[in-house]
Amino acid sequence: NNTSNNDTKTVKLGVTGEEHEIWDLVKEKLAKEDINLEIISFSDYIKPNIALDEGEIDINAFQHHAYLDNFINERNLKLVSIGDTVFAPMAIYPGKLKSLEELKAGSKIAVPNDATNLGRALILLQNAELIKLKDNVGLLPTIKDIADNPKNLEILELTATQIPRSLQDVDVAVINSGVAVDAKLSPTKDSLFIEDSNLETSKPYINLIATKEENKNNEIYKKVVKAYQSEEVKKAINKRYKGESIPAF
Amino acid sequence: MISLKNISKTYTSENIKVEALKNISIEIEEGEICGVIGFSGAGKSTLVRCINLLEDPTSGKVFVDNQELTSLKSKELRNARKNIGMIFQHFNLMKSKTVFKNIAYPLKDSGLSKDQIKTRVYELLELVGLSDKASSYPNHLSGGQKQRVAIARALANNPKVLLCDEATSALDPQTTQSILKLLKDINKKLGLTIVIITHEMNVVKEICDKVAVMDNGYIVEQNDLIHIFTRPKTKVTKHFISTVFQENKIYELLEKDYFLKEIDEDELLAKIVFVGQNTGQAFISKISRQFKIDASILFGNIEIVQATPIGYLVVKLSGQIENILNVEKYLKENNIELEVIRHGKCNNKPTTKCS
Amino acid sequence: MISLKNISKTYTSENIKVEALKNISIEIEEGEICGVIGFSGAGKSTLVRCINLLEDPTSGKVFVDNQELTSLKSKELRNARKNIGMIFQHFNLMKSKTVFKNIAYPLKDSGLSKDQIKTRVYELLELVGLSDKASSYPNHLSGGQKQRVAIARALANNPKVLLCDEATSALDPQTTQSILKLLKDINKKLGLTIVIITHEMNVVKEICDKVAVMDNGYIVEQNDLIHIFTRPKTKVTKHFISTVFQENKIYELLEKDYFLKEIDEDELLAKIVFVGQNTGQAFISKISRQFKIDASILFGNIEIVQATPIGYLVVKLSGQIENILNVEKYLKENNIELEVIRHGKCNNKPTTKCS
Amino acid sequence: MESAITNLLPNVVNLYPEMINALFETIYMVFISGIISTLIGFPIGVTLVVTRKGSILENAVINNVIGKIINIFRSIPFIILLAAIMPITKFIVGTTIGTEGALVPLVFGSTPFVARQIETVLLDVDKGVIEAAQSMGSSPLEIIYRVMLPEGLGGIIYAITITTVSLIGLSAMAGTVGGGGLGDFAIRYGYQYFQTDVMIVTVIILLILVNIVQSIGDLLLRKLNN
Amino acid sequence: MESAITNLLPNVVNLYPEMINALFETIYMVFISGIISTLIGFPIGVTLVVTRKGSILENAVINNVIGKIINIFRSIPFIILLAAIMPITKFIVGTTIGTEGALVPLVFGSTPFVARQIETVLLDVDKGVIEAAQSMGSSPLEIIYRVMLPEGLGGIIYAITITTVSLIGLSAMAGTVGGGGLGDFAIRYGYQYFQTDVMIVTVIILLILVNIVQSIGDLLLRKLNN
Ligand SMILES: Nc1ncnc2c1ncn2[C@@H]1O[C@H](COP(=O)(O)OP(=O)(O)OP(=O)(O)O)[C@@H](O)[C@H]1O
Ligand SMILES: Nc1ncnc2c1ncn2[C@@H]1O[C@H](COP(=O)(O)OP(=O)(O)OP(=O)(O)O)[C@@H](O)[C@H]1O
Ligand SMILES: [Mg+2]
Ligand SMILES: [Mg+2]
Repeated sequence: NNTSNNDTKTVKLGVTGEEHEIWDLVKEKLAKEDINLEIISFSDYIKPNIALDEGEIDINAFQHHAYLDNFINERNLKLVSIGDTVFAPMAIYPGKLKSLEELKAGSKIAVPNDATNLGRALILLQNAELIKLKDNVGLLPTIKDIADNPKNLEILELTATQIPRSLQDVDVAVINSGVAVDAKLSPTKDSLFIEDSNLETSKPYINLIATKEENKNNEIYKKVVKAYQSEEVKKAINKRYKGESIPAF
Repeated sequence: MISLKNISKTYTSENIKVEALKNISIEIEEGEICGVIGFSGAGKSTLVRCINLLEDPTSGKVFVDNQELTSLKSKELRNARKNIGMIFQHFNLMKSKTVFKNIAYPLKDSGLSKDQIKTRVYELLELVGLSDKASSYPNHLSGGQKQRVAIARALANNPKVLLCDEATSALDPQTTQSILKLLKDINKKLGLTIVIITHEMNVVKEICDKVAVMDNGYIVEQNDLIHIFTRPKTKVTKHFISTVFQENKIYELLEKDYFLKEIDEDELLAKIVFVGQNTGQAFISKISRQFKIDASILFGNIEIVQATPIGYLVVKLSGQIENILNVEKYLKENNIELEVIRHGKCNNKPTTKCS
Repeated sequence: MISLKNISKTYTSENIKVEALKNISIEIEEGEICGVIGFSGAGKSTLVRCINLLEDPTSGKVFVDNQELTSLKSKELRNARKNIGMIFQHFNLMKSKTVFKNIAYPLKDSGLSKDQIKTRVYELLELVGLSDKASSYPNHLSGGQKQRVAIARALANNPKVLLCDEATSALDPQTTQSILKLLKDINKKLGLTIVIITHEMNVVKEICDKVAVMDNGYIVEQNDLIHIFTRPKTKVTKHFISTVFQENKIYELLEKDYFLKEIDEDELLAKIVFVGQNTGQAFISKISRQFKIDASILFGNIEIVQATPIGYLVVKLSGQIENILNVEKYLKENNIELEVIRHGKCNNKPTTKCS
Repeated sequence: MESAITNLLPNVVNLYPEMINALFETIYMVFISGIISTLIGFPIGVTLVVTRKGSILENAVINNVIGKIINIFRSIPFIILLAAIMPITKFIVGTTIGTEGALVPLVFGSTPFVARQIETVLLDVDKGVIEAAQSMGSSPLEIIYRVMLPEGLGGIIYAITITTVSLIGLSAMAGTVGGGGLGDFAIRYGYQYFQTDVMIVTVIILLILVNIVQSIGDLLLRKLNN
Repeated sequence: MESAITNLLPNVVNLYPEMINALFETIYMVFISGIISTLIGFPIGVTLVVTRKGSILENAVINNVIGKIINIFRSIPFIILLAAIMPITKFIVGTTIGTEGALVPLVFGSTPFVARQIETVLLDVDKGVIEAAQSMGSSPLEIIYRVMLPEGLGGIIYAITITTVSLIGLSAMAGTVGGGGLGDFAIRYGYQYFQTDVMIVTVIILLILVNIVQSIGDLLLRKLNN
C-alpha cells in the first residue's frame, strides 16, 4: 500500500502527539521530494506499534529503544529501528520538599505508573541512590523489584501526566521530560536530579523511528529518517525544547 | 360550606380546546348532601376536582368553609384540604402500602398516638367490611375492595367535606347500601358535607338532600331532591328520573307483551301518576265501588323520596265505557294525574288520546 | 359455547393464600347472555378472566366454542382469543394511541382494508356516541368516555363471545341503556354470547337470560333470569333481588314516617307480593267492592321481567275488622301472597302477625 | 480583536483546524456508534423485559444469561474492554485504530447501557394494557411492536438521548486508539499538555453538543405529547 | 496442584497480595463514593422530578439549571473532570492522589448518573396517587417522603444497583491518581505488561463483585415485593 512508483508517495507516520511540530517541519521538507508524510496521532503507546505491525501505518516515531525491545519481545513482532531521534531526560522534581536531602522516612515519591516509565523512574531513583533494585531486573523493574529502600520512601504510581498536577501532594516526583515541559517545568532548571544521557542505562531511552523488519531498507523511509536527522531539524528541536529534549543524531 | 362562583375550566391541548365547565356557580350548605348527576363527559369530575383545587379553574372563585381557596397560599391550601376528603373514580391507592397503611396515611399529623391510629384504622376497616384485608396490598384486592379502602381513607381524618367521584360504582348493591348508610350516619352525627357524583339514581334518592344536574359543562338544574324528582325541569333531568321509574318501559312492552296488547273495547290502559300524598286516598277502591270498575295493576313503581311517595302505576281499567270516562273525570277532580295509554275503543293503536 | 369444568383458582402471595374460585362449573349456551352477580370480592372478575385464560386456573378445564382452551398451544390460544372480546374493569386503553387507533387495534389482521377499518371504527364510535372524540387521547377523556372506547374496542372484531367486567359501571343510566340495547341487538343479530359482571340489577334485568350468583368463590346459584327473580334460593340472591325492589325499605319507613305509623284500629298495613300473572286479576277492585274495603297504595314496585310482572305493593286496608280478615282469606284463596306488616289492633307494634 | 483572542486563547487559535476536525470526529463516532448500539441494545432491552417473570415470554434462563452478559460489559473498564475485543474490532471494521477502530469498542461499551435503559422504560408499561392486547389475541411480537414500544416511546426517546450524551463522554476514551474526537483532543492538548484554554473551549463545545442532543430529544418528546 | 496454578497463572500467583489489596481498594472506593453520590444524587433527582412541568413544585428555572449542570458533568470526559475539580478534591479530602484523592472525582462522576436514574424512576410514580396525597393536604416534602419514595422504592433499589455496577467500571480510572483498585490493576498488569492471566483473573473478580452487588439488589427487591 506504500511506495509504488507513483509521483507522490505517501508515508503514514504514527506519533503520539508531542513531536507533531517537529514532524510538520519534516513533512514540509519531504513534500519537496514528492513524499507525502501523513501524520497520525495516537494517545497511547501500544496502538502505534500494533498499527505498524498490521501495516496500517508505515513508520512510527514515539518510543525509545527500551520500549520497542520490550514490545517486540512480548508480542513477538518484527519491528526494527531505522534511526534515532531525540533523548528526553527524565528527572526528579521538587514537590513539598525542595531537595533530595530533606527526604526522610515515609516521604512520598510520585512515579509514572505505565510500565516503561515506571521502570525508567526506578532506575533513575537508583542512580540518585535513593533505592536499590534487585540485580538483573532489566529495564522494566516494578515496585516489587526494589531490593532496598533505606529511607523507607513511599512510592506512588500515578498517570504520567497527572504527576505535575499533584506535586503539592507529594514530596518529590519523577516526571518525564515532555510532560514536565508541558507543565511549564524546566528539566534543566527545576529538576533536583536529571538523567545523564551518557550513561549506559540511558541509552535505551533514546527515541527512534521504527518500521517493520521487512521494510528496514525501504528507500523512502530512509529518506524520511534522513529528513529528520538534518541540521535544520536539529536546530528546530533545540529551539523548541531549549535543550530539554536533545537531538540524538 | 361550599360555594363556587363563576367557575370555568377549559382544557387546552394542541389545537383542541375543551370547555369542561362553563361559568358554573353553586352553593352547598353545611351538612348538606349534594348529588351531581349528568351524562358521561358532562363535566362532573372536573367540577368536583375544582372544589379542592386539584384542578385549577380557568376563572372563578372557590369557597370552602368560608375560606376562599383560590386565594390561599399553598400551605394554607394544604391545611384547608385536610378537612376535605376525596374519593377518586380510580381509587388512587398506594401500591407500596398495605391497606392498613393506606388508610393510616392521612392520620399522620392528626395528633393521634400510634395506638389511637391503629384503633381508628380498624374501626374504619370494620365500617367498610374489610377487617380481614388490613395487611393485603392493593394489587391483591378486587375492584370493590379497593374502592372501599379509598372510602375508608377519605373518612379517616373526620373531614368536614367529602368529595365522592363515583364512590360506589364498583360496589354491589348491599355494600353500596351499607356505605351510603355509613355516609348518611356521619353526615347526621358530625354534620359532614358531601358532594357525590353518581350515575345511580338510587344513590341520589337514598342520601342526597340536593341535586345538581350537569350537561355539557353547565349546571342546567339544581334543586332539592324532592323537587328534582317531582318537578324536573330540563330534559336531562327528566331523562334521569325516568330511568329510576323506567316509565318508558311501557311503550316497549306495548310492542311485545300480549297482556298489554289485548285490550277489550271496554278497557282502558292508563298511567296514574302519584306525586305527594294522594296515595293515601285509596282511589282505586273508591272508583272500583263508585263506578263498578275493575282496576288491574299491571306494573308500576312508587318510591318514597323524603317521606313523599312519588311514582306511577300502569293500570287496566275494565268496565262500561261511560264509567271509565267518569273515572277519568273523577281522578282529575281529585288532582290525580291520569294519562291514557291506550283505549280499547281505538282499535288498539298506541295513542294517548282516542279521537 | 362456554363451559367451565371444576375451575379453581388460588392466589398465593407470601404466606397468604386466597382461594378466589372454588371448584366452579358453569355452562353458557351460544347466544346466551349470562349475568354474574355477587358481593365485592366474591370472585367474579377472577372467574371471567379465567374464561379467556388471562388468569390461569389452578385446576379445571375451560372450553370455549368447543375448544378446550386450557389445552391449546399459545398460537392457537391467540387465535381463539380473537373471537373473545373483553371489556376490563379498568378500561386498559393505550395512552399513546388516539381513540380511533385504540379501537382499530384489534382490526389489524382482520383482513379489512384501511378504508374498511376506518368505516368500521367510525361506525363503532357512532354506536357508543363518541364520534367527536376520534382523535382524542384517553388521558383527555372522562371516565365514562374511556369506558365507551373500551366497549367499542371489544366489539370491533365482531367477537363470538364478549366478556364484560362491569362494563357500564362508569356510565350514566342513559348511556348504559343505549349500550345495553346495542349489546342486545348484536346478541340477537349475530348470536353473540355475553358474560357480564355487574352490580346493577337493572342491567341484569334488562339483558340477561341467565344469572350466576357468586359468593365467596362459589357459584351458589345459577338459573334463568325469571327463576332468579321469582324464586331466589340463596340468601345472597335474595339480597340482590331485594335491592331492586327495595322491599326492606318498608321497615325503615315504619320507624320514621307518620303516614305508616298512624294506623287506626280498623286498618291493616300489608305487603302484597306479585309473582306471575296475578296482577291481571284486579283484586283491589274486587276486595274493595266485595268487602267494602278501602285499599290505599302507599308504595311498591312491580317490574316486568321477561313478560312476567314481579314485585309487591304496600297497601293500607281500611274497613271493618271482620272484613279485613276476610280479605286476607280471600287473597290466600286466590293465591295472592299477603304479608301483614302491622295491624291496627295490635297497638302499632311492628310485627308481622298479631297475636 | 483578533489579537485579543490570540492572547486569551493562544493554543486554541493555534489548534483551530484540529479542533474542528476533532468535533467532526466526535459527531461521526457518536452518531455511528449511537445508531448501532441502539439497534443492538434495543432488542436486547426488549428481550430482558419480555422474558421477565410474569411477562409475555417468561424465560428465566435467557433473562439471566443476557442480564449477566450485560453486567460483564458494564463492569469491565472500558480500556480493558477495548483491548479484549481487539480481534473482533479488527474483524468487523478491518482496523483497530483510528476513528473506525474506535467505533466497535464504543458500540460494545454503550450497547449494554442502551439495553438497561430500554429495559427500565418498558418495565413501566401498564400491565393492564398488555393484558388487553393479550385478550385480543396479539402475539408477543405484536405486543412488543404495537403496545410496548408505542406506550414507552416517550421513555425510549429519553433513553436514547441519555445514551447519546454518555456516548459523547465515552468517545473521549476513543483517543486511546487514535480515534480522535473532542474528548481526546481535550485530554491530549488540555490535560496532557496543560493548555488550559484548549481544555475549557473544548469542554464548552462538548456542552453545546450535549445541549443540542438534549434539545432534539425534548423537541421529539413535545411533538409526541401532542 | 499448587504448581498447576503457578504454571497456569504465573503472574497472578506472583501478584497475589497486590491483587487482594486492589480488591479492597475497589470495594473501599465503590462503597464510599457510592454512598456519597447516592446521598447527593438522590435529592437532585427528586428535585428534577418535583420541579418538572405539572409536578408538585413546578419550577422551570431550577429544573433547567440542574438539568444543564448534570449534563455538563455527564459529558465531560472523566479525566478532564478529574483535573478540573482538583482544587475541590484537595479542599475536601486534603489530597489529590491515592485512594482518597480518587473518591471526590468518582463522586462527581457518578452523582449525575444517580440523579438521572432516580429521576427516571420517580417520574413513573402514578400521578393519581400523588393527587390523592395532595387532596389529603400533604406538603410537597411529605409527598416526596411518604408517597413518591415508597412507591418508587423498587426502581430506586434497581437504580442504586446499576449505579454501583457502573461505579465499579468507573473506579478503574482511579489509577490515574494512584488510587489503585482492581480496574487499574487489570489495566496496568494485564494490559500494559501483557500479563493476560492477570487480566482474565481480575476481570473475573470484577464480575463476581458485580454479581454480588446485583444479587443484593435482587434480594432487597424480592424482600420488598412481599
Ligand atoms: N392478584 C391477587 N392476589 C391475591 N388475591 C387476589 C388477587 N386478585 C384478587 N384477589 C382476591 O380474590 C378475591 C376475588 O377477587 P375478584 O377480583 O375476583 O372479586 P370480584 O368478585 O370481581 O369483586 P369486585 O366486585 O369487588 O370487583 C378477593 O378476595 C380478592 O382480594
Ligand atoms: N385533561 C383533559 N384534557 C382535555 N379534555 C379533558 C380532560 N379531562 C376531561 N376532559 C374533557 O372534559 C369533559 C368533561 O370531563 P369530566 O371528566 O369532567 O366528565 P364527567 O362528567 O366526569 O364524565 P364521566 O361521567 O364520564 O366521568 C369531557 O368532554 C372530557 O373529554
Ligand atoms: Mg368523571
Ligand atoms: Mg371485579
